[in-house]
Amino acid sequence: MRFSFTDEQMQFREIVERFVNEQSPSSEVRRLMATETGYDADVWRRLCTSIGLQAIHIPEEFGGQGFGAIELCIAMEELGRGLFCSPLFGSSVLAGTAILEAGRTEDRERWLPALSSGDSLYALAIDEGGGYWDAEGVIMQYERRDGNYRLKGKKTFVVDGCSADAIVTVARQPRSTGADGIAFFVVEGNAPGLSRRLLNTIDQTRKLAELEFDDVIAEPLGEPGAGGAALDRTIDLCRVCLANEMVGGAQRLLDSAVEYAGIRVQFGRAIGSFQAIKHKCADLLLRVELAKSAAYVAAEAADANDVELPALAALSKALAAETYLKTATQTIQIHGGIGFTWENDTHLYFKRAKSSESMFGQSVWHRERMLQRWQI
Amino acid sequence: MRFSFTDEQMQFREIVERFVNEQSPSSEVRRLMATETGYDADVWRRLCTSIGLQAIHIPEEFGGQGFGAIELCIAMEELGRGLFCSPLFGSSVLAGTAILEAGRTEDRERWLPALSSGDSLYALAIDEGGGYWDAEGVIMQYERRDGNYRLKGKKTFVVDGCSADAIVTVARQPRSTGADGIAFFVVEGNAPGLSRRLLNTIDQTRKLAELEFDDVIAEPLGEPGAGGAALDRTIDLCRVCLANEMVGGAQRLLDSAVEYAGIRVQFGRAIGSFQAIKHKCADLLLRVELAKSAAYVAAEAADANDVELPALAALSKALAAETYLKTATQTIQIHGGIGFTWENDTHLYFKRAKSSESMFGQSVWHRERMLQRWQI
Amino acid sequence: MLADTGWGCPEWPKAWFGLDYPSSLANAVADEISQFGALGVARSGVRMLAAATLLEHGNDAQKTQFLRGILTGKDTWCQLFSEPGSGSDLAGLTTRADKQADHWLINGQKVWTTSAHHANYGMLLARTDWDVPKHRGLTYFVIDMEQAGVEVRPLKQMNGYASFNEVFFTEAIVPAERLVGKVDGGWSVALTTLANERRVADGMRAWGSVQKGEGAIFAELAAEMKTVNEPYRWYPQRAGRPDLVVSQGRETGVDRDPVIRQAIAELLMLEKASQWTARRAREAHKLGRPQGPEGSLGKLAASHVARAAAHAHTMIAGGQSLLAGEDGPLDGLIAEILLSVPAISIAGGTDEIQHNIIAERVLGMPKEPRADADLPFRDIPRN
Amino acid sequence: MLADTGWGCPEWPKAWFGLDYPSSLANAVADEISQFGALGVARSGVRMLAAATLLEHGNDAQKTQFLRGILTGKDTWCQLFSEPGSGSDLAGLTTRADKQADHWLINGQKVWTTSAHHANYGMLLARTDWDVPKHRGLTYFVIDMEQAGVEVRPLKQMNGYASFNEVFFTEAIVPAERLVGKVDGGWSVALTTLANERRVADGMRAWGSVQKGEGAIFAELAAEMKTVNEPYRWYPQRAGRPDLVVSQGRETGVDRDPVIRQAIAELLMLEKASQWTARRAREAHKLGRPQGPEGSLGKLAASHVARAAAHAHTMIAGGQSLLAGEDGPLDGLIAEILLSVPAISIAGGTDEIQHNIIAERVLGMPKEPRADADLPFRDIPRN
Repeated sequence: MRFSFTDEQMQFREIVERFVNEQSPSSEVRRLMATETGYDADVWRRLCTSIGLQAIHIPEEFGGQGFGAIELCIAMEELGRGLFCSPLFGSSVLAGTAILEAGRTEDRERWLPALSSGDSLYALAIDEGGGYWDAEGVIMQYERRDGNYRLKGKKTFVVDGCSADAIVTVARQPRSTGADGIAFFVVEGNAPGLSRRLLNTIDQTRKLAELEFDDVIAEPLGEPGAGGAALDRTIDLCRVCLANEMVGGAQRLLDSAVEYAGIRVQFGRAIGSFQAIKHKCADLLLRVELAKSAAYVAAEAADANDVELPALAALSKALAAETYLKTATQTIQIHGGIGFTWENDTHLYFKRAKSSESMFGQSVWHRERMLQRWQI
Repeated sequence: MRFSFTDEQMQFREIVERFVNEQSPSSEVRRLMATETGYDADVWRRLCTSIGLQAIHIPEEFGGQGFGAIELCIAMEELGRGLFCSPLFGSSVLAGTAILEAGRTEDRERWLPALSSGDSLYALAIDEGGGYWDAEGVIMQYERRDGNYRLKGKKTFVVDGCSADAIVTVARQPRSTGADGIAFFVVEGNAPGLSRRLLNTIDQTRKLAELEFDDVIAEPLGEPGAGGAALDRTIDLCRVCLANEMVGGAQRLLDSAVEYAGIRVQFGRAIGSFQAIKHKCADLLLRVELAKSAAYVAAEAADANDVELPALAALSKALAAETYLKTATQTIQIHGGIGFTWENDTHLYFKRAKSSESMFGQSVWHRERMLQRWQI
Repeated sequence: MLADTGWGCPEWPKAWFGLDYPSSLANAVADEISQFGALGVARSGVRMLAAATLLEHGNDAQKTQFLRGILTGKDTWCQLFSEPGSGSDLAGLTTRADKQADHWLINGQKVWTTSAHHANYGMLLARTDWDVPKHRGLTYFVIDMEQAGVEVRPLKQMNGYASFNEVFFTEAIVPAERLVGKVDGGWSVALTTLANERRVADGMRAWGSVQKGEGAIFAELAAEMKTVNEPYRWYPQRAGRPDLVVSQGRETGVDRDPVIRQAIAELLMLEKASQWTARRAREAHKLGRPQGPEGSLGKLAASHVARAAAHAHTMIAGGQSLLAGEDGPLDGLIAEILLSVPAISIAGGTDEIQHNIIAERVLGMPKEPRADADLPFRDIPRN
Repeated sequence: MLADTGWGCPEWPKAWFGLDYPSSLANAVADEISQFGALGVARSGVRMLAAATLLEHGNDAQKTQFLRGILTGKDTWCQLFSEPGSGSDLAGLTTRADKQADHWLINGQKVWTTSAHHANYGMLLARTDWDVPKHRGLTYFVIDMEQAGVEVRPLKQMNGYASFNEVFFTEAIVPAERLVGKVDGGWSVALTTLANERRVADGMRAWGSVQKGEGAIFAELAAEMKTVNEPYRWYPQRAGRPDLVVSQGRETGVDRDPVIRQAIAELLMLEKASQWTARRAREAHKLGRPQGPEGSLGKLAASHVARAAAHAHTMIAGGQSLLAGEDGPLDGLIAEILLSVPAISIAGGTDEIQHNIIAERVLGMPKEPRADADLPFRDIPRN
């Protein structure tokens, strides 16, 4: 582990940060969260052409930039900081990683270039309501009939599932259990028998969908039945990305709390001069820095293909989730009444924190997973 | 439930409080905690003759005062407040309650008058190391041989076990399990085969002993084998008494923290004027009052023989334990360096809080017990 | 009708639609009002605060004019104290009242005003002297809300409801005879309103979540209020709805999970202990005993309970906890709880202010050196 | 011998037993010292603080006289800053130094002094001017501990150890040439000592609990120090000994309990994240990057870790957690942990002070209005 970013990585961060600041003021976030797709196609296009974020982690042979998990996580942190509304998480991180992890070379050649060019957006449909995104939660079975793989079942919590051009999904061999018999598939968004519904969630800035597969013909991604390990690793990588996104949001909240406490005057003093507020902020800084350290270390582990990845992914996700929610709650408190209003931006982050808290499983589950990975 | 004390009860509290204040300054506590027995025989004698605390809850027909659990808990709270070193908890509360709950009339007539007169001190030996004081934890078996009941085994955490004149203990019928086959016995302190050893504990103000029964002849207390319910009820009553003792100690700690914060000057101000200290104290007050409410309600339930007693005993014990420890920790913190010194009295309460935290089982165990009693 | 029998508010003076009941019955109002649970305080509550304030500080003309309208429910009132620039620091308000020949001119802005959109009268606290310390330059008025100079705008919260209003005064007019108490003596009058507000709130908390009203008058009123109070339907959710935790745990089956069970247990312990503490306070009050600390802790305890409840609800709902509306558990009620609980530690005085009050007034701890206590208001730094 | 080779402390100036190594190696001292873990700071640590201070503020005569004795370990030093009346508020100290013809007369009391009982020299901060603001009337001296006017009394802690001393000065004498820096300029000199103290402490925390030393010099010193440092044997326990939690859980078998597992996991997460945060700070320092916030959080993080560890140890030990000495788990080590952890959030600056420092210096939040900043010291209220 390096425990530090390279100069290039720090410059990359600045570039992304600048783009987010320029393109995603809260007015934009508010406009987009009210739309169906939840992002601005033009801005996304600009982001693809200018920085190529959509394929930052895709190997060059598939048209990507060939960077690693660290750069991807840097991007996630900055997007999270600005609550940037984009398909990056749903399409590039979730679906893109799944294709990289589960696909054979021909599958990658088949699907990744369009993702890299920014021409196509994908979504990843794994969970069926349990919320853990693990193999145990995959109940949908695939069936092989007259040369086709067919899917019948329901998937939920699908990020950007309604707006994606194609869906990467997971089903299991009939009569298989656990990690055995797991198979990845790709389904075109307009495939007959696929119905998609936007879910009503507490976080309008991240669109989730419920998909119904009614005997839908699907193309296999990787060797059907052998996808268990890929599923595990895919979600671990996504946990790390989410953890980094969360610490970005938490940092922004803390900044806003400190700033407001510095200008808000009560009893003839800036409220930031009262220990009740001041010590809260110091405590939040500690929590945010601890969560950052975990998120960064997990990103390094992901980048280095470290055997510790599963444990560190769980640790960083759990710590980031607690920290983000705590910071959001306290930032509302520090703002007082105004922090509970719709005009104030704090609630946008609070809701992102709250929805991220449960994504891929809650903290209790992740702590347990961490211990098991450490043979404790 | 009345949710208030009667005028008589409040007067009784004042009497006990005054006695404790006069007889148990911290210099006395420190002197006594260094002794073997851990209490002052003369002071105890005075307490017996003047207030009759040793038999407050013993029915008049057995020489007691015939008051109920509420009065006993009031006494416990005041003794806890002053960290009064006395045999009340070990002898009157633990052993006395056991005799009342487990004994037949003849057993009570046999043992209680000497307790009521203050001539004898008893101890209760139940736990064998598990720390839960429940029937499952009773492994020692009794054996009936040539007309005598004989005990072979080990008991620990016996309050005042070394100084007691007689030991009330619990064993089980060979091959019985759980609440079945539980039997109470009384063993004279000088019985052949009984060896007693003072335990080294973190709380010098409460003497605990380990007892070894090597084929000791014991007198049955109640119907041998039918003691399961009595055991359960005995410990529930003792939990309530301990909870009340703990809130007394917590209140005293809070008082001392508030007082010190009012006189200790740093940066030209009393530290109590800093929100960091002030808000801590307000938070502690809330916790202490909540714990008191629970302890008082549990005392009422004990007094009224309410079916809710087991759940309320568990609730009050757990809440008092968390509150006492939290208050002790914060009181040390508010005192700063001096609060960590031996001269300062805070650590005496911290240690009592720490030892009480684990007595009869820790909070996690009590929370679970509460839920089960509520069919949750 | 009922109002005239005196049974509407038995503890009021005989002269004013009351029966001179002993003050030990004062809680009656609170309890009765609390029967509407969260609904009550929103409307009928505020009205009762006006009544309590006028009974103590109003002159006979004002009592004659307003009390009956309050009791019969003819008039709706709102409280115009808080301002964007003065939340915790209420006495730092800057809405001005300038004396004219026979009336006062009001200019400024208020916020967090419940019911302003359908109130006919407002209890207004405004600054009349800027050259004295802040508490000493305030005056209390009854303002007619239905006039050109008063504009009411709804204020939307993060949970989607709009329960409060911003109220803007531009050359609004208050006739001289609508001044309550003395000029520059408004702070003590406001304290009466606030004291009653606390009592109502405590009463409600003591009752826990929404309860059924009893008696004709409450039935009518409750029905009528159902529509009026739509904006306040989330108030019970703000308190975390601990009452739903066990059933939800059973519903989802996770109440067998040992870790979640601990969270449920911690919540129940906190909730019970809070209720018992409130009961202790009420019993002491009934017995005419001096109020102990337990009487001042209700609001702070409510914050703890609400947070513990939100935590338990989140664990119990698991992945579903991010779903809202008809997609979410209990048709979105859980989501509404999670998005409403943050308000409990702010509304009606933040937890920080509560800590100050408890430490200084109950524990008698030293006050902070005040930057603003004795300065003329115009010299105090402000937003 | 080693001292003269310059390898004892390579970052010192060549002129003074050093090699002029770049300051980026400054951490070396801290790291090396930290190799003794808790032992180091108690004795050799304090000595190194004296060296660092003299190197920066001492005159050549003082360097000549003291540095070699420090490096060779001949002399033992103690730090005489804190007083009963001034703990968090160090600059509020009241030990007085009064100028005589050719020496200073010292009167007053110090406390929390480690090693005072076997130190030959003390770094003394005393008040020389009472008519200026508190920071501006302090002077820094090197005092000879072996004299009639100095009385050292051990101070016993709640965990039974006596690691600190009270030091009483009655007409104690400091020759004029033992003044370090300028008269009334002692505060800035003391800041150097404190800065190095923080660095040593951070270094130790970064290393976690006790570690083996390497190299001859450390081997010798460690052996020699073993006895001397008996009073400080509990320092690692103060940090909660998270390193023992997993093994104890396995030992007792309760590491299968889902609720206890959560407590263990929470501790491990906190511990790892704290270590990683310290590593981030050190790497940034090595790369010569400006220190980020992560560098200021070590002490506060240590408190959180210690509390979480004590909590986990208590749950794991269960009923046994109240047993001490040979009756207790790990021959009383668990009990020692539980009775030592309260010190972690006090010693070397309370958590409250840490919060202030972090909020004001790192987050740049506004300071509190100071009652004592600019007043002459004698007019400031004090204990």
